[in-house]
Amino acid sequence: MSLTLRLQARVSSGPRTFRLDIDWQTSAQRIVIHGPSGAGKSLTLQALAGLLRPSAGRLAIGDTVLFDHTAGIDLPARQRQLGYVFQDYALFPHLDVRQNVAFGLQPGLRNPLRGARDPRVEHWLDALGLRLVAAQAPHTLSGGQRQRTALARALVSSPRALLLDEPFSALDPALRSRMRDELEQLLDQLRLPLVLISHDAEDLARFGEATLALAEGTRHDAR
Amino acid sequence: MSLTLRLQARVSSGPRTFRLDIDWQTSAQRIVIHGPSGAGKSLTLQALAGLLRPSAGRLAIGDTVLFDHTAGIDLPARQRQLGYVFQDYALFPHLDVRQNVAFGLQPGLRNPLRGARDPRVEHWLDALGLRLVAAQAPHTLSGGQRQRTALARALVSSPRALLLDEPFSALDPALRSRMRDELEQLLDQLRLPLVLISHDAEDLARFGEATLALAEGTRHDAR
Amino acid sequence: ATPCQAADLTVSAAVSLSNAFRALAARFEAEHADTHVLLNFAASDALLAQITKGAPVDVFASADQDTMDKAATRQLIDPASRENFVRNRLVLITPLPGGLRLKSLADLSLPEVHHLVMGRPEGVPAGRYARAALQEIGLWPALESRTIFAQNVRQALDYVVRGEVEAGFVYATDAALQVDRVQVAFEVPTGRPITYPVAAIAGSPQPVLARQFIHFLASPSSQAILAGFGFEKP
Amino acid sequence: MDGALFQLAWPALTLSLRVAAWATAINLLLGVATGFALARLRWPGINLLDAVLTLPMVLPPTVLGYYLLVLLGRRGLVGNWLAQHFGITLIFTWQGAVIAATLVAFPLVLKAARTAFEQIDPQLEQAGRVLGLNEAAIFLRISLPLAWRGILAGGLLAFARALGEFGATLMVAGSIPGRTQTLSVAIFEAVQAGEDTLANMLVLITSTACVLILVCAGRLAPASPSSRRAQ
Amino acid sequence: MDGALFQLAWPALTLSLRVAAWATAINLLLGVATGFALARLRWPGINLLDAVLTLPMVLPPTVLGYYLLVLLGRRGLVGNWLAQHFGITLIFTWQGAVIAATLVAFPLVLKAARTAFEQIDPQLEQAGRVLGLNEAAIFLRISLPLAWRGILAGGLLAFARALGEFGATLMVAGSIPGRTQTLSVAIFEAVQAGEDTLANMLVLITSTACVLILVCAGRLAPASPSSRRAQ
Ligand SMILES: Nc1ncnc2c1ncn2[C@@H]1O[C@H](COP(=O)(O)OP(=O)(O)OP(=O)(O)O)[C@@H](O)[C@H]1O
Ligand SMILES: Nc1ncnc2c1ncn2[C@@H]1O[C@H](COP(=O)(O)OP(=O)(O)OP(=O)(O)O)[C@@H](O)[C@H]1O
Ligand SMILES: [Mg+2]
Ligand SMILES: [Mg+2]
Repeated sequence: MSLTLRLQARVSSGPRTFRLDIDWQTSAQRIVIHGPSGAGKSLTLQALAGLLRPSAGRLAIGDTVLFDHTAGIDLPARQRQLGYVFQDYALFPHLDVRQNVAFGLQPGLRNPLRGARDPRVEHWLDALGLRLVAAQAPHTLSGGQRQRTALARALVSSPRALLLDEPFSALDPALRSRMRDELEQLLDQLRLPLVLISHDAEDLARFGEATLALAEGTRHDAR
Repeated sequence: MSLTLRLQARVSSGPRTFRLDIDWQTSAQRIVIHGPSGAGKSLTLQALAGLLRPSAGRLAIGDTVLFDHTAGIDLPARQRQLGYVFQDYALFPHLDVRQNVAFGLQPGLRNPLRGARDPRVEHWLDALGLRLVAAQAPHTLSGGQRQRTALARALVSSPRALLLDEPFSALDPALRSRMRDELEQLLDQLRLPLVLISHDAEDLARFGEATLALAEGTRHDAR
Repeated sequence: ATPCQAADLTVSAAVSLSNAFRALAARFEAEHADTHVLLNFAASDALLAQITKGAPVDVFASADQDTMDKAATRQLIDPASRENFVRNRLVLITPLPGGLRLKSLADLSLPEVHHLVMGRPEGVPAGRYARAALQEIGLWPALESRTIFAQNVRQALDYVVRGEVEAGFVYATDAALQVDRVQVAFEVPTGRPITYPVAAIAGSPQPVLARQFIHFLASPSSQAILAGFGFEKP
Repeated sequence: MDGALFQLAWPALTLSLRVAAWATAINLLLGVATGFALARLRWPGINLLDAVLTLPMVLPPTVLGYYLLVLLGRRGLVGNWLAQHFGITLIFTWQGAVIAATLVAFPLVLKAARTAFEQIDPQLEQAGRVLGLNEAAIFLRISLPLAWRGILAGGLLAFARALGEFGATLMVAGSIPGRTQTLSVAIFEAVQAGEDTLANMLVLITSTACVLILVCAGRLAPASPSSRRAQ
Repeated sequence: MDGALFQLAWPALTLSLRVAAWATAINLLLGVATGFALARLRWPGINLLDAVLTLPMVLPPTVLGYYLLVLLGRRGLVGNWLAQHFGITLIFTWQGAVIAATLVAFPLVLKAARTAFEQIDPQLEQAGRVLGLNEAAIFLRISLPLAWRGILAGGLLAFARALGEFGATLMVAGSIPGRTQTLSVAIFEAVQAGEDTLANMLVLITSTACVLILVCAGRLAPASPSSRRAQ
């Protein structure tokens, strides 16, 4: 693919305003964004997902223009077809693990039923080791189980690209490397583009076909 | 110190029941608990903090008996004087970062005022790089900033011991190593006992005077 | 709680008297310096309930004899002070414009009269009088099913004003409030005259002033004011 | 219960329940829609609008009933139009009682719904958008279930209020025994007529019915899942 | 506003506001305490208790007023005791009106508070315990601020309801202009006396005052912080 990441945006809270100003382009298929805490990594991903509207710039993944200020294009989040793992998971508290994972498969007006089984859902529950907790509510999950549920929910609906915000941070090393394998296999199979935020050297080595280093809201130093 | 960790407990959610059954004792001052996701690490820490009541067993840190089923002792959480970083932070959404950090210093009926400055609070805001976001509400923080705020809140009120649940997982490597130094210095200064949950080899090496490996709710293999 | 001052006189009166009594109270205060008349208006039975439960009332003016009789039975009033101070008439009214032309109670059984309204006989004196009048001539069984029972005369009047019913029983004083929108078809004969009693409350701390107020109601100037609101001499 | 009481109370009770149920159902629809709009729209005058919509609570029901009569009556604006075009009369019918009860109880559901929708973590709705849901689906699959507990609490209050409503009802629907006489009206009349025993019996019946229904309906909301954090 | 109207409306307005303010304040205290207890206690009968406490909504206010009269009157159980021991009479006083309005509006705050307390993430209260706070401090520093928006919504409804209350008030406090005649009672009387213009004017005054107060009071709740997630 090619990723065009040109954006200016600002968020403010009380006295403080944080400015994001990035101009970067790559033809890589797998991209890792890294940088110190508070650099603006998550905000960048939110802009890509359509949850933060830049004040100017252009965002594109492959041939799909997600946002173009001058052309007046701003694809709504629901049409971007991206698999997004939020840094704090954003699991639906009123649904159990299985329903959370199945959520995006069913675009209609009704939530997946509590007992319903979909082979795609069951596949990912198994792959991510969630079978045992499939009927539990999110607030009864361990940290790592929450993270894996969020990952499964993003992966299951065959998105156009994956946006993962530190998706392995709460996992133990063994599980983490299993998840990496699982993810890589999926990317190879479906030729999915990936934008990954991670602090982990291993992730950088494995998925960082191109890397973007951010600091204080702007591009710092491409490794 | 010495840590006595003998407990049986169970939590259930719908069809599933998870059992915790640990019998371990150590005279080490710094302990790291590790093990796969869902092993019961966080529940163990909750039992130590007084948030999960075991059905049997004995918990003690140094000379202080926190819980003893046969002796009928169950020190309430607020009298245990422990510094606890929750895995998902549990920041107070109605208070800004500075107020969150100052929260435990003031045991009375009123929350710290928005503008109030306490040297101990300011020290930790600086040490953890939170000065810039001190007046922000938790929901406007980045993941790493949230984690550091939770850490500062636990450290500031000179607890009897520290219970940290993956306290560096959302931090970039540079920050993480600075935080480790900061933590070690504090432990040395105040001779604070530490119970740390971490998946990070570096943490294990640095703080794992003794380590407890958990799997499926029970002691697995002491490294 | 503020204790009643020496010159406070609390008068509980039926709502239908409110306009007239406001004017009267002002006159009474003018004639009796240092006296302050506190008026309390509600439905007669609500007033009776209040007095029964010990409300600090000095004078009670009811819209019907039954309520006052109950007060007398319960020994709440000073029986010697009881007087009838006005008389009212029951009338049948129809809406304006375009109301039916009814000449007698018998016309109420015409098919054009889909609904008629009266006060609920169990609670509203005007309704009792109306029902008695219909029972007298044997029409009540036929008319009962088309009758709407209002909670008070005012509500009955409203239904006629709005044309929701073809006819209604109200007092002449009520009909006078809406001369443009209702017409009085005829006066309804009632067995005994409709008179309003007033009495001093037993054990009132103001027995003298209470008596004075009751006498004042009977004075020609007061009767003139009452006549201005459509009431007649008892 | 002796025969006479039963004959009076039974139709009044069923009518009361029917009126209150309809009023609650209508208010749930209207209140949820309006509450959601107030919670999400960012207009400057939104709080003013909210306050104005609370006014039915402030006016004495009798007065409200009087205004309703002016509006819905045969010569009223709406009433006239309804009668001419559809041949519908509302005055002296139980449907009229439903309208009165609905109006009186509306602010209860509105406020509860608005507050409940405002408490929802916006990130959850965003997660739904990213997963491809349109706004209608987000509302039905995320916002409404998460707000449901709060809305239900308002709905139960509205039900109770509708059951107890009599000032406006009396004005609009009249008090025709067996047709438009609700339990509340019957109680009021019994008290007015000084029939204390009858009044007490009727109060007992209303209270029992209401408590039963509130307790049962209270179970319609899941105890905790939606009320607890998930992250 | 002409002189006569002003003379009637001004004391009625100030009295109404005083009564409603007191009733709301008392209800906030009682409702928050009871609501918190209902939200936290795990008794099996708790929903039954909740439903019973909702009953003041179900009974027609006049009937409620009648029962209050029976209880608080000079010859009533409580009234007699108060009169004998403290020389206090409540009938025909504005304090009596406060009691009536408080009773009528109580369920509104109760339900709102219970729902708001139930929505709180229990982990936040646990965090407070670990930080050394006792239960009173947890309540004041964590639970109450987090529930405040919901409670306030209930409080505003209660204020509106207390302002509009006239059935029970009329029974207990009577309708003495300048002393116990609230605006609602005055409106009711004006409608009864056929003085439609006066009634409309009074309705306008009440509505304006109420909207003003609701809009201002609505600002007492922070817009978002406490209503948004933090984790
Ligand atoms: N809604 C908001 N209002 C104000 N400031 C915000 C808001 N959201 C984020 N910020 C600020 O923007 C900055 C960048 O946030 P972001 O979440 O993108 O950081 P990050 O690079 O993902 O850091 P981390 O690694 O800690 O997750 C932070 O300093 C944060 O405080
Ligand atoms: N309230 C609860 N109800 C039911 N099950 C629970 C509850 N809390 C935790 N569990 C289960 O207990 C097990 C242990 O949870 P715990 O949070 O201690 O795991 P952990 O070792 O901390 O894992 P992680 O590294 O993923 O955080 C998990 O399988 C979890 O699903
Ligand atoms: Mg981030
Ligand atoms: Mg854990």
